[in-house]
Amino acid sequence: MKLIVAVIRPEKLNEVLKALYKAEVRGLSVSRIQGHGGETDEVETYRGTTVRMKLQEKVRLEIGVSEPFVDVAVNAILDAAHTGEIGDGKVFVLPVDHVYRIRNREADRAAVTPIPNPD
Amino acid sequence: MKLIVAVIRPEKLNEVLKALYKAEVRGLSVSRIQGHGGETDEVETYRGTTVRMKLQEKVRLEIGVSEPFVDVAVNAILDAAHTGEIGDGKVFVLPVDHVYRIRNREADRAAVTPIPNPD
Amino acid sequence: MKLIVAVIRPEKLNEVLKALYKAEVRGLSVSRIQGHGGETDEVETYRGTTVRMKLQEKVRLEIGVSEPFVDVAVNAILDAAHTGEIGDGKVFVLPVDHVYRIRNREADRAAVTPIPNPD
Amino acid sequence: MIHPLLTLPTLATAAAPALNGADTAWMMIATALVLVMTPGLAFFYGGLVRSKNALNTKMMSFAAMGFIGVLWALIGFSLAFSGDGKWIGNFAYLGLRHVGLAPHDPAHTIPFLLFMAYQTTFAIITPALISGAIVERMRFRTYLLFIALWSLLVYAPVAHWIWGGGWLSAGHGDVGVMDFAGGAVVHITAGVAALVAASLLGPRKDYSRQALLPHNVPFVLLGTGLLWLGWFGFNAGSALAANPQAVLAFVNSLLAPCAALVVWSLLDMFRGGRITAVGSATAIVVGLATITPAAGFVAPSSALIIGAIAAFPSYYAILYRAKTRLDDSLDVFSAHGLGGITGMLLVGVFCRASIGGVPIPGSTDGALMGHPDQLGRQALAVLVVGLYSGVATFVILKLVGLVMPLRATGRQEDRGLDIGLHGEEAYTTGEGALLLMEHERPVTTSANPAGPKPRNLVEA
Amino acid sequence: MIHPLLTLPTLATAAAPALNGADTAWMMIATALVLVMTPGLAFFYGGLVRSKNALNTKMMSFAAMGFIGVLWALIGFSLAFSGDGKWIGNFAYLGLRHVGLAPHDPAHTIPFLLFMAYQTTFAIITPALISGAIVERMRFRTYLLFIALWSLLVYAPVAHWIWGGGWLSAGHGDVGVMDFAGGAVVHITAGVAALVAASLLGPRKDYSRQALLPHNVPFVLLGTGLLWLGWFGFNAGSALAANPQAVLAFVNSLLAPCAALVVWSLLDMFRGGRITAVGSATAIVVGLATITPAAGFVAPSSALIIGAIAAFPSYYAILYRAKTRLDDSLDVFSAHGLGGITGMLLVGVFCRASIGGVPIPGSTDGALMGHPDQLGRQALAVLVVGLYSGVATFVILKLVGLVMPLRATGRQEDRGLDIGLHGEEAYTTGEGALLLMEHERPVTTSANPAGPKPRNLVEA
Amino acid sequence: MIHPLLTLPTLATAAAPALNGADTAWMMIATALVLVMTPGLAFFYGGLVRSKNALNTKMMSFAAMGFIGVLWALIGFSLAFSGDGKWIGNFAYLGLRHVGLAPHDPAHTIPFLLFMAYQTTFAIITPALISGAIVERMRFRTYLLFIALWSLLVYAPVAHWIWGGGWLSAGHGDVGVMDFAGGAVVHITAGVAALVAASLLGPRKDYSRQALLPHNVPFVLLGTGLLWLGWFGFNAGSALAANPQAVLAFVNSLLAPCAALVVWSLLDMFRGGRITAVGSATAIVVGLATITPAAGFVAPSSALIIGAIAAFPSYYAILYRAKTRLDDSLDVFSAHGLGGITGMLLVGVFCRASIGGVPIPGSTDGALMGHPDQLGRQALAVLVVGLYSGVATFVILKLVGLVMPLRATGRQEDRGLDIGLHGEEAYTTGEGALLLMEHERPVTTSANPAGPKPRNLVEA
Ligand SMILES: Nc1ncnc2c1ncn2[C@@H]1O[C@H](COP(=O)(O)OP(=O)(O)O)[C@@H](O)[C@H]1O
Ligand SMILES: Nc1ncnc2c1ncn2[C@@H]1O[C@H](COP(=O)(O)OP(=O)(O)O)[C@@H](O)[C@H]1O
Ligand SMILES: Nc1ncnc2c1ncn2[C@@H]1O[C@H](COP(=O)(O)OP(=O)(O)O)[C@@H](O)[C@H]1O
Repeated sequence: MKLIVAVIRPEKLNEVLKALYKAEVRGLSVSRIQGHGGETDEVETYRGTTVRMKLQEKVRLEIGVSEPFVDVAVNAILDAAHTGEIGDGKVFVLPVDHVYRIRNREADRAAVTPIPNPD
Repeated sequence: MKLIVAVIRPEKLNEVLKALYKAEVRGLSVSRIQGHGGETDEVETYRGTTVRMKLQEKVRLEIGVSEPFVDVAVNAILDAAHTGEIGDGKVFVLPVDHVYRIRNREADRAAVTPIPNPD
Repeated sequence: MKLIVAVIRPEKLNEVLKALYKAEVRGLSVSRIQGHGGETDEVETYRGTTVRMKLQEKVRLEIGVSEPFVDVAVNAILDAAHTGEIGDGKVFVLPVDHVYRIRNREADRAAVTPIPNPD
Repeated sequence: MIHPLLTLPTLATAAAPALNGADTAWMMIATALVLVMTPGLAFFYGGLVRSKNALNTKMMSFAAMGFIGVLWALIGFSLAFSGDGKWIGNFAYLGLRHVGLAPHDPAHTIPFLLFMAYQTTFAIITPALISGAIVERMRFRTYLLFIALWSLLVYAPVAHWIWGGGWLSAGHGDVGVMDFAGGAVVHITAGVAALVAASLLGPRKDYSRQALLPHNVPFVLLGTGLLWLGWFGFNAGSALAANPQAVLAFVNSLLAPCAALVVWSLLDMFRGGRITAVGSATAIVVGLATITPAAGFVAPSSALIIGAIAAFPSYYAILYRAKTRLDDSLDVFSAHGLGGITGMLLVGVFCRASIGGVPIPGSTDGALMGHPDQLGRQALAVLVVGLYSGVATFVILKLVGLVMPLRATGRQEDRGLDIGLHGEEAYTTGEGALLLMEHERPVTTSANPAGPKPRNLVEA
Repeated sequence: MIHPLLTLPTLATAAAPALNGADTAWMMIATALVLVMTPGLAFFYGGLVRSKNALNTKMMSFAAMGFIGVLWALIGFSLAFSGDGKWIGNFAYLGLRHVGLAPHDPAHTIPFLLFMAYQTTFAIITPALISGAIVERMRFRTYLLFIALWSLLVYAPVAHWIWGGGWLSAGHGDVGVMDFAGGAVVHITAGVAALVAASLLGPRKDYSRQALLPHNVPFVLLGTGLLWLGWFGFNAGSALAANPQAVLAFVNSLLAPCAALVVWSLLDMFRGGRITAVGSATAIVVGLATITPAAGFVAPSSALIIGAIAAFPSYYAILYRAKTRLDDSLDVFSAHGLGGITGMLLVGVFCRASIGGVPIPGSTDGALMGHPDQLGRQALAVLVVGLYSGVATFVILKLVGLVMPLRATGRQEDRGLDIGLHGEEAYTTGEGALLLMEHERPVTTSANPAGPKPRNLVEA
Repeated sequence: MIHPLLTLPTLATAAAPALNGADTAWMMIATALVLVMTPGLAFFYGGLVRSKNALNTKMMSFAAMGFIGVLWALIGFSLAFSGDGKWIGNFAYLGLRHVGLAPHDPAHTIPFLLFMAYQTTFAIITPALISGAIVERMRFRTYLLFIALWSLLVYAPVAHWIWGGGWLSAGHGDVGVMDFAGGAVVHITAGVAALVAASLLGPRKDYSRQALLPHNVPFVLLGTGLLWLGWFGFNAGSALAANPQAVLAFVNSLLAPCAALVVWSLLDMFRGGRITAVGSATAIVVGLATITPAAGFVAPSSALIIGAIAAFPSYYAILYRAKTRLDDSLDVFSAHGLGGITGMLLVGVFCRASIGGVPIPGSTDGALMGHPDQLGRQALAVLVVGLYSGVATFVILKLVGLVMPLRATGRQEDRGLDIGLHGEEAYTTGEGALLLMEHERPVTTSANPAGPKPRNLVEA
């Protein structure tokens, strides 16, 4: 099993969700973060205080998948989140030792080898 | 050392915190996220715009533990966060290479083997 | 490649960002979280309801780096985020299998061995 | 509110009483100010709940503006202010018939329509006050039905008893209760109803197991500011003219909450070492509720004392209530009910037939001036009105409960009533919100689209 | 607003018309209330957009207070309210010349300056209303130029036609349109301009591809509360005195939105099973916009009916509009344009020459009383004003578009206009904000500091 | 505020001056509006700080309503407005003795009590203004003690000098300073005190090392809207009647901020290319503060010019201040102090003995009409009042500092004063909040429960 952590543009979230849905990837978690990368900083002014905003709004996705779905999911994200402009974000694939489903305590080790090709 | 990442229902957070406290697990980090899983979507309407809300409010816990405490902590979460309804969430256990404590720069490699059975 | 996950004090964020910038670490993601550690709890009162706040505001950094930069980055954080008081936070180093850049689909495996010493 | 002549047969208002421009101007603005109390209340209450119920809580106030506003104009006003019945008015003003641009009463100097509009704003906010007791769990439609019935069956009769020439009102020869701007009519009725409603509905699922904290204290303070502003209209407008009594009520409505705020802050400081913002907001409202029945009858120095006294019962009642199983969630009884009771009783203590040589219409000398009899009348009114509101609220809710569920479902309560009952969120980023075409729109919440059940990849 | 005598030569106002204190007090407060509608609108609109555009949206209202306020005092007021031209006023009051502390018109009882100030608040909010149609994409400076021109070329003339003694006004012998507080002058002009502006600018980039949801519904409700409060000044102030007609307008401004709110809630309930907060806020505004032209001319029972009727066209227009490519983002036309049209027409149906024996100045009997002719005049005004505003707005925007871009850049739209056009964020924690020394400050946004391009460590 | 006769022995007010309904109505509403400025200020200031200090900042305004309100009614009012002393009043009105429902002064047409209430609202907001200079670091109880003393030792005497018949007031034969609604009494006293307080307390720990940004700019705009609304009561109410001078002050309070807003926007545009929301809010307040002393004395066209001029000193002072170590955090001096100074001086330039033939009570011709002498008197008042407030504030704070710490602890400052001093958070989800039983409740913050120190599992 792997945990895919993806940082994308907020305006691309819905497209990514749709792409993952098409790829039959269902479970995922989303959070608002701020990122710093190669993008131009914004300058803001509040009365006499002028600041350079080093951080930009991004969305972080966390998706636990079994091995056969890693590439499917990563590719779905890479396609759907892509604009070609600086700031598109990154995808990390992390190893996972164990996964548990809280609802029924399924210890999902055996679960890492589902049927590789979706339905 | 492992990093336990758990996604749970917001209304279960306090119970999980108590359970972890009982299990003598102290350090942890919590964040508000939104998750998509098997739960029924909500439909919302704002004037002429009707939307299906794919994401639900969840809470994400991140807990760094040494090996002997992995199962203790995971079980505490699985018990305390459980309702049996769809949407209870997941627990991931990730491998960790190193842990450092910022306060005193303790490089906590040696720290991964505490007394296994909590007093 | 490694993913550095650091939990620090919010008021130290800007110093950490500067330190990472000096260390030539550019890409990173930041999020607001709440943490529980050794710090004293706050007691709050809302009319008849008195509560003990187990969680404190923290900031979480997520930084994907190639091996030669792991120590540089970790040290930069340990230095800049340090106050010596309880509540300074933790740094975790997690293994990463793959990293992708969404903008140009660079599969950054080959990328994990940049020139080790920063210019 | 003083209408000593309201009990004269209304047909006898022949002598063409004159309109007064200044009084008209004042009463228009007073009416507008009282109306704005309801949005103020929406923010006061709405800030005290959790964000997932912020809209539902606010909507309980806003919907009252619509539903009670219309109902009152059509029926309620007539029930409260027509005829010379002891218990209830008649249908003379049904649908605003005979409610015109001339003063209706020789003692009035403003159009009868303006009097009606002013009363409408009172009729709106009173049931909205109750909502604080049953937030975060009551079904919205049931709430609407409940307040509609309550408005007709509790508010209108009690308003008639005390202000409309009924058996408790001064002119009627029977009792002569003094309630300047609604200590009994508004605050005791609503406060006791809150108590009953909270008991009947039962506590919120998480009550006393989890901390249920205010999601937005600035909104509570904003609501407080709007309430205080509006309360000047509420209390000083109850003189129905821009006259010295209005000024008296006005000044007292400034001073009493100041004093309540100071005492409350000191109590906070002695108890926990810290002055709280939610406490301060509460103190202001308590001070205002308590001075309400007394505003036009007591001297400003008495108003300071009344405000100071007001803090005690409410402060300790709120502390005590939180330890019980009674989930009067936003402490409507402790703030408004007790405020109304304290104020009604203190009227009997501090009221004055004249102040600085200026006679105070509708007032008399109270216990402090050696006339304890008014205190008895006030106590009677407290008892009767409290009892009536309690019993009637109980009956109404029991009846309504036969027709429809009182509470939202457990799932709606968990996810929040905003999504569950209104299909909206107070604060949203729009993330994860997929546009739905019209034909896809379900009447209620919908399940995931059907089709080949996807394998959840992390599972088996 | 009734000024039957405004058309007399102003020099003839010799007979030293008397000031009235009550009217003066009322009109001061009415003016203050109308002014506060603009911040109210800022919150109503500002809550409906996404947080990244919250400030820009609010600034469209706030800036109008400055730029239109000054422009109107210097020029616009003179164009609208001087002279006896059919089409437009003259420059008699340029720079507030001859606008003094005496009443200007024998029919007035308030200082001419106060009349000017009152009109200023109307002139401010009308162009601000339009902004709801072009939020989240219009360039801010272009917007400022646009509303400045629009105020002089659309608002001032139409105000002159109907209120300033022009060809549509009663006294002029030509038409005699009845528009008490601005159904045509304010709501139709702004509503149609909104339609044209939304078409010319085109939809937001994400429109109909993403869900664009209100980021702060409590702010929408707050705005609604402030708008309603201010609208009492808007409608009842249009009597220019604290007289029975003001009271009539006041009461109608209370009842019509109540009725609209009830009907809208029922429509919501029948359609989706749930009463929405955004819908309720919209209903109140629609009820107020619709009663605006009628407020001083119809009986309160008619106001209830007008409010109830008002809900239908707007409700369904909003549903329909959302399915089209027309991104009138906050439905300015459906709420204000249709409200104004419905109200203007219903004036012709429900208006009354007298109510309960009290004659209503400037009014006549309408269709329901057997006189359908006024309805024709009202329909003419709707057509003419709508057409004029539409064409003129089109021309102004086309001309402005030659000089400067109408829309913000795509990147500004993506990141939000707050950062892009104002260099601010509505809500910020200050995290990641590095202080910039004065010498580093660029005039616009700046690139990353130069220097040895850092290797991005995760790359090659 | 004009009370030329206040200096007559108050016992001589025999001729039973008549109450006027219109004036009474107007002054009640004006008083309510001024009161609402304090919540407005709470939001203006509260939006400008970081969220962790949002409540503390707001509480500095709200608490003033309680503590200063009571103190003023009991003592301060008497010190300011009784007797004919040159420097200070006496105790004639202590505890509101002799403050009744009749006018107190033959020139007045409203109850003396209403005058007192109106003055109370001024007394409340003035010390609250200072709080903007010391937000995010001052100990709350120390603040309360400070403003209580300041109110009695600075505000009351200065009010007496200029408005209460003291040595700077017109009737006294000495000086004859013109300060219509508080340019010196309110804005200079508070502005200079802010300067001194900020210096004495020292900057916030993070000041000039981190960016300290406004957490909620919409709240700043909301506060601005409420302040402007209330300021109509503040300025136009200072005529103490609904008369032409009130209208003059009203109209000027509309026009001056409009002009200030336009000029500020242009300055913003020239400097940074972008019009800012925080800047616009500031501009409105600066325009209002500047017109305050002049509102009833200058022509509306002059008000436009004064508003336009007002923008310059404040705009550049704010830019400059931010580069210094002086942490007048919300620029109270630059906005209110400089506004007051500019306005007081410009009174001497633009004031007029009559406008359009209408004589202006309490006014005279200024420098522009060829009489530069008033300018001298105004300059003297600026100097004397500024100096006095500065020195007295210094002494008060030094004394207070002997008794208790001025600043919160460093840890409280880090975690935020809301939690540290009030035990509350402005915005909370309640997550991680464990209910505490009463017996567990500590008086101050508590440590973790004792017991076997848990091994932190990641450690050794
Ligand atoms: N090394 C990294 N570790 C963690 N997050 C990163 C890293 N690099 C980029 N990000 C995230 O991705 C976002 C976009 O990255 P950026 O480098 O600007 O894009 P690009 O890949 O187009 O150069 C950043 O704002 C940040 O949130
Ligand atoms: N594969 C996954 N990766 C990351 N988060 C997940 C995953 N599956 C579920 N989650 C999180 O858990 C929450 C509940 O999951 P869900 O699948 O609905 O519960 P259940 O396990 O009861 O079927 C989701 O809202 C999401 O936040
Ligand atoms: N084991 C852990 N797992 C995850 N986060 C932790 C862990 N321990 C501490 N943290 C985070 O670090 C923060 C500070 O930790 P704490 O233990 O109080 O500091 P210290 O290291 O100074 O003892 C906590 O608030 C929490 O967010």
